[in-house]
Amino acid sequence: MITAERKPLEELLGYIAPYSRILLLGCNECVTVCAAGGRKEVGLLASALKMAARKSGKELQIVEHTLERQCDPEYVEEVASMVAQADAVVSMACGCGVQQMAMRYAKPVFPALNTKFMGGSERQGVWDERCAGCGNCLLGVTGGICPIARCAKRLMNGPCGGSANGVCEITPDVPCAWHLIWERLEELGQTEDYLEIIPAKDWKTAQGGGPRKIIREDLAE
Amino acid sequence: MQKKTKLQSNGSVLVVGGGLGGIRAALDLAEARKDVILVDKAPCIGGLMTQLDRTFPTNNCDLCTVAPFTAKDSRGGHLDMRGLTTVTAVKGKEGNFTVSLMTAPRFVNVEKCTACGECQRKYPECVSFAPGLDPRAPTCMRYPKATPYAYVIDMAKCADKEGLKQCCPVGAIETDALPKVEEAQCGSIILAAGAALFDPSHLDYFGYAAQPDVVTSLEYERILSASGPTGGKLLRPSNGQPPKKVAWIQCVGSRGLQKGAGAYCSSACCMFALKEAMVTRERFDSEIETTIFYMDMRAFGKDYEKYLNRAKEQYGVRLVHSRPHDVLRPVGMDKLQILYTVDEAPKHITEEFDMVVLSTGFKMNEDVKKLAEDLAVELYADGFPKTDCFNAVATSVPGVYVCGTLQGGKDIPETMTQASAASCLAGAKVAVTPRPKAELPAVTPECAGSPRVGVLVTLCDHESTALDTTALVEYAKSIPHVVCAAAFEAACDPSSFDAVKAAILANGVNRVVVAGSSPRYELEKYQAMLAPVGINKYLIEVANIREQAAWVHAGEPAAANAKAKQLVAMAVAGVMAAKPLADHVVPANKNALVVGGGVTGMTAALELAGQGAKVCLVEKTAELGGVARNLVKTIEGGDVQALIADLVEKTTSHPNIKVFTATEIVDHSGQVGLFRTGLSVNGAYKEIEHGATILATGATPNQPQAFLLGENSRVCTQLDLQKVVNEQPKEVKKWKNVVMIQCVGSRDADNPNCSRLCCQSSIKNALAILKENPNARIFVLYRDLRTYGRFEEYYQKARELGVIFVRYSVDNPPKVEAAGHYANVTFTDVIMGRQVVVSADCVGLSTGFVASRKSNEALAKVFGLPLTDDGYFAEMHVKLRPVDMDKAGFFVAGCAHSPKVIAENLTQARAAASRAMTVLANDTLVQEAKFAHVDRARCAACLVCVRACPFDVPQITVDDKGLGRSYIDPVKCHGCGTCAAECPAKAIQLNQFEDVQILSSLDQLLAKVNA
Amino acid sequence: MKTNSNLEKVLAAGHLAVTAECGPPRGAMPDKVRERAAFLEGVCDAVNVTDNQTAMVRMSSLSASVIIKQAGFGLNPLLQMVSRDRNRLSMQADILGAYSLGIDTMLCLSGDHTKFGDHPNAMNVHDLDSIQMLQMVKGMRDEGKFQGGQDIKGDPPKMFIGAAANPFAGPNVQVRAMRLAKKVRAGADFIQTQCIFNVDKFEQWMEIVRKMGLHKQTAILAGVTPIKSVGAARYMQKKVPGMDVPQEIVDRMAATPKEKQPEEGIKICVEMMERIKKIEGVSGFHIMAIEWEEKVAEICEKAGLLPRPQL
Amino acid sequence: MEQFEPVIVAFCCHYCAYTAADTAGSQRLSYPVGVKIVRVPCTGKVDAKHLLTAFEKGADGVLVAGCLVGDCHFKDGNVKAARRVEFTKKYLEEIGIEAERLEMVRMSAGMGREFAETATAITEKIRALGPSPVKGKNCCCGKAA
Repeated sequence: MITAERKPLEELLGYIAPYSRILLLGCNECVTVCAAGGRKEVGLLASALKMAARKSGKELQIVEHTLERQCDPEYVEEVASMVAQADAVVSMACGCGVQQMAMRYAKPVFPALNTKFMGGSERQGVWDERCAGCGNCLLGVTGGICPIARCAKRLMNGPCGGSANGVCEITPDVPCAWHLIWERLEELGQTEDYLEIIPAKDWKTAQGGGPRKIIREDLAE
Repeated sequence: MQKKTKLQSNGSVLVVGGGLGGIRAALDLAEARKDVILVDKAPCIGGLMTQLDRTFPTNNCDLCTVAPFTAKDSRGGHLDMRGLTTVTAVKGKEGNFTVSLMTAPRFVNVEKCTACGECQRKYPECVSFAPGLDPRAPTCMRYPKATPYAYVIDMAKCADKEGLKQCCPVGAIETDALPKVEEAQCGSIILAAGAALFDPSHLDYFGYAAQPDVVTSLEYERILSASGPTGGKLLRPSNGQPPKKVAWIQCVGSRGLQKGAGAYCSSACCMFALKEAMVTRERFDSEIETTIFYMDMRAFGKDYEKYLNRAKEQYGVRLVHSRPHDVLRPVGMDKLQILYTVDEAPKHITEEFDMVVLSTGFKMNEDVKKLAEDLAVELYADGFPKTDCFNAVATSVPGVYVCGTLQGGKDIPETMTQASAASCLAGAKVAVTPRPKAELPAVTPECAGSPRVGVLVTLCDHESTALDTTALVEYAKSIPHVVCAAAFEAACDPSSFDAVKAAILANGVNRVVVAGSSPRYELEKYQAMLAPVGINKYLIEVANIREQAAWVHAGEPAAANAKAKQLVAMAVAGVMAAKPLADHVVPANKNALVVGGGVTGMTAALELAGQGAKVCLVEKTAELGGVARNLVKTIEGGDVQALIADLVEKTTSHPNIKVFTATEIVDHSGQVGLFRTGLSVNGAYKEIEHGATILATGATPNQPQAFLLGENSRVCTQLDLQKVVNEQPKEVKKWKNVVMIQCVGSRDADNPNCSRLCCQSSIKNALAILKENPNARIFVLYRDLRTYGRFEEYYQKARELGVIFVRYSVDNPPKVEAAGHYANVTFTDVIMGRQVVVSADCVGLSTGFVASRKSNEALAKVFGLPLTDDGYFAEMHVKLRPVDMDKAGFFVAGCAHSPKVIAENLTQARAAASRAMTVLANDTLVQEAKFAHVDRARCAACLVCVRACPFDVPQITVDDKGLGRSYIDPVKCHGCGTCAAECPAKAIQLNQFEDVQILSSLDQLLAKVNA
Repeated sequence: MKTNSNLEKVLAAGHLAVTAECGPPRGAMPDKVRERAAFLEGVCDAVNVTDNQTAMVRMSSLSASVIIKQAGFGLNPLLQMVSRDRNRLSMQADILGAYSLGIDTMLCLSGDHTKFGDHPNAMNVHDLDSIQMLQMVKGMRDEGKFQGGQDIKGDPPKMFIGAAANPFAGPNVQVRAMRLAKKVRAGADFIQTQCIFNVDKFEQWMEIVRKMGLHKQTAILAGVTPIKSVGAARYMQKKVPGMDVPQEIVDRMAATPKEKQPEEGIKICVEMMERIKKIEGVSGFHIMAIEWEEKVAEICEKAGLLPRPQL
Repeated sequence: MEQFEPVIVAFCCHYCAYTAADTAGSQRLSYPVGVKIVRVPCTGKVDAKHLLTAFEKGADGVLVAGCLVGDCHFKDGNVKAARRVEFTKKYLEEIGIEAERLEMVRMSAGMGREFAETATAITEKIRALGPSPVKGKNCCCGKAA
């Protein structure tokens, strides 16, 4: 899932300073799951923005709405009338949703979230990065743990000298990806795999190759 | 099947007396699906309590919490209630009594009478007279709204039968009615007809007969009462002026003090006087001086000591330890004089008062005495029935039980406990009768129609002196969508609900706001009450204007009124946003869990098992018997060890009882009728299912660090002392001086309550010592000697035998010092005015009991039950529900509730069993719509609810479209709402507490109310 | 001989090789480079010139190497290169340049994370990791091809290629040895290890290394560091990830009066070198006297490593 | 000028704090009239949104009153509530509302006196802070009724 975190209120207030009728638009997909931009967070942010604006003598009119998915044009189309009645849109979707809105509507669209990473949930309320979207998945040879997303140096051939006690030298909160990979390989009896040198990565499948696109010819019209 | 079946008849239980005790007994039986006939010679039920203004220790009336359930359409038709009815003859024996009942004519057709009052206005002399002050009450009914709600004609006084008949607009008056005589088959009989009150007319020195301003405590209560002769104004009967100084004189008609008085203590009068004094200052005028002349302030009940402290400290009630000898009104004076002496000074004191209240005790009711004699029940000389020393509700005649003040003077909680205990024993003698299958009201579309709100203000005037209920009703009418609003000062009366129901139907009301006391009391009651008129139980909201406005802001009427309005507005907003919901029915588990294998637990288990319930009895230690194993005899001479042996034998051999010793409670889940509890049996985990739970975990003998206890071999507790007397009589024979010190480790800062049983235990031990060694000098150093009830007689006996009782004050406690072979006890004799030193062979400390706090806390945590401040289990309602707990299906008995003597523990055990049977009698269980539900269209299947739920209820399930969404099983959901609060998609709502309900309440709450 | 590297020659001749470290200054100060390097004259076979060491910006390793080369002390710079700061194009360009300027020995590293340095906001490039970098440099030398596959024009850059190894880091000594194997296979001609304080543990690692035959395929230079003070000992023990300083060393330093501590540190270092010398498969020493280059000569002297062979 | 009477919304759990408030009532222990109780089955039901909305609608202070730690009838609803209160406090600070206007307290059913004392103490604290900074002249409260 795509994870995100709310931007500081001050930044948002700066964006919407010139406007008074706001459409605050949540997304019921990833950002709901990571507690950043679902209906609940939309409600909280609406209250917070209204109160903060009121403090400076301004009454904001905020329409709260949450789309099933903000990164699809059909869903985004649903809010046409709401957008028409708003001066600006504050989107609580990830960057994809914000852009979908911005591409569709000729109104200012501001992101309420900082889109963080593709991750999974470690436990309730904790998400960590799992995938860098490199476009050429290595997990088959790294015991199912990605060194590109989860090693601070993106090392593809083993732990650096800073790996100690299972954690990364960057911060003790982060496990050493290669430590995890090694444990997995041991568990799977595949430690020999480790001796294979993973050659230099082809970054053009990653963002290094510019904006990427997937076209399924059978589906695409 | 049980052997007991043989004993069971197809008959009913006859309950004689429709006071609180009789009602409770009858309701317990009816709820346990036994047929009951409840008779009262009065035209309506309610008994003595209905004449009280307020009752201790809550200082409210609370009748409304029981009376509505006596309504004829409730309790599945098991309850046959008959007013104006007496028992004329009884034949047969246990299991098969034939009773003759005579019902006097009422001359009013109850079905037709609307209580319009026309007959009373035109023929005031014909309306039956109720006891009390004269001229009295605005209506002649005994309490504001009686059950049945109709007048009674006294035909003997009627000169114009035809005119009377004609005056009734609905033709309800039947001048030719005749008495009705019927016979009924009964398996057992409960006598609950109450007691009479002592009449002090013959005591010239108290001036009761001559002085209008000398009244009995019940009369004073009537004066305070809103339904009383002064309409709830406190006025002197002599001149109609408000009094400035009121005195109470205790022990009138009790403790053998006056001519005709019983030798017993009436047990309730001290608390009664404290309550009247507090209410006087609280409700009428805090400037009124209130003085209580007492001998021993007997606040021995649960938390009563705190009540006494509140009276002294918070309300400034003055307590004078003295027995006044005269109440006079010198000629030409309009004030009364009380003549008395105090301990500290021999000279007479004369003090003036405006009113004097005589705290009159109980005495046997002559009618009841006659019935008891007809039944051949053995009686004491004073007419009260003799009961077994281990079974306070069993008379000498099998199948005949007693409860309440008929058994001896007592307060309401004890009456309620005995009533349930009596119903337990009486109910065991009759069979369960099938109950018609309960139909749950369907959620009809009308429920959800456009909101038409009805507001019922149900707070009694006397509970709400700070509130203007009329203005509140007017305000309620002004709230949008409120189609009708009315005050019903009759929450205690089921028939007044007919008017409510009519108003609801007439106005097409589909949502109701009840403005009254806490929803903890009101909600369930009104849900049941309004279901028949189609009000969905979830479309009822309670505005707690009693606890949250009338009471808490009693001193600021303007604020209280404004807040009450706001609370009503909030409730209207809440109910408008509410949704109609349907309950579910599921099969109920009919087994019981009893926690605690002492005498209380075993008794409860045996009573339940005897009525066919399968019982798990769990004991923490390796042995049954509990603290009672340390006891030898009761004060009456009952052999405690024999009792334990008998209970252990019966318990362990009963086919319906499974005993688990060395067992702890590990975890618990579920709800009434469907509990699941995990046990650690000798370390192995075992799970049991049960429908009800009784806690009988006892208490811990206190071992305070005081008076060299544990340091000096001469100093011991009363428990130890008893053992020494029993086991080493030779030692006892050598003793010259014995000193007993009362209230050690009780009634102090660490343990503010009274341990209740220590006074009688020191007297028991004193008598036992004197039996071995009549020459021993025994001193009992006490603060208040609390030998309530018949214990008083043992106290008198001890005095007669030369036991020296010396009062000490808490500021000047005795001292105990080691002095060679002896322990020297130094104390001040107030009457002699000097210090005394006694070289004691033995110092017996009355150390009482403390709650087993640690284990109680652990159990409370597992079961989710509340404890009192001092660590005992808290009952649901200190007065009316003394063995029920806040969590449905949980009951408490014995010392786990508060310290008490064995007989009282066993009574409570039986009461708890009776209450538990009301649960276990149900084959099915209504599951409230108190669960969270998921809007699957909104659900993002994020798992937040799955992870947040403390009970692991939500699951992601795949629907027929293949969509994985959260599903919350309504049967398993506990209704806490955590998932709803955490759901990031706002897809979960908790029934009854939906966001829209909370937010609209908030809207109202934060909107300004136009006062 | 694969290259013209002096280090390779020393090793090939069977001598215990000595390398030492020289950190470029944080300013455009060529004199400073020469000043530091002067201390190492005649005491080592190659001078490691660090590349933005500890992620702090310094004069580039290449420039400093050239300055040292041209300073006339006869020193052989060993160009350190981290994958953190450059992508593969930039690295190859620098290798071509370095070789053109007479630099024939280099060390391929991933480099410390920027978080520890003075530009914590900088991007960590890591287009290649250190092992891929070794492959790349080896490919350039042995096949004359760029990493992208095209031919290098003219003479390929003949670098004597080194890599780092940390026997003490996680997950365990076995993995550390396996990682060494990967580096060797990727093209590491010599290895410089992390500072060794725990000789026992180093021996364990060496045992595995020997079992794998790696000591015969690459030259292992044991990293040593003289400790200046008890504070430095404690810092390395607690704060530097992947460093293993046994408590006895800290205690020994702590038991020494403050003014004698530097001397004691050097003593400890030399004692360890004596022990390490006896371990089969060790081909030399890499002396990291951080900001203490003046002591390298003394250490080498005491360890009996002087004079250096002139080949 | 009249003394500022803060309006405080107290979200009280049914089992403990609400009962404690009832106990305060039955013992006639007065507490400020501005303290208004909203009954919830468990403080675990109290949503950050309810807390923010209370301020938005004009509350000067908000109290979340649950059971004592370990006494929650639903295991740990009170602990979760405390976390949410902390989260909401951070939000309040961003908005520019003093975080101390929001407080989590815990008490048992019998603690009527504590309820009254807590209600009084928080009222005094809020009184000292003055009216809520977001309760503007043109705020929605006062418009209704």
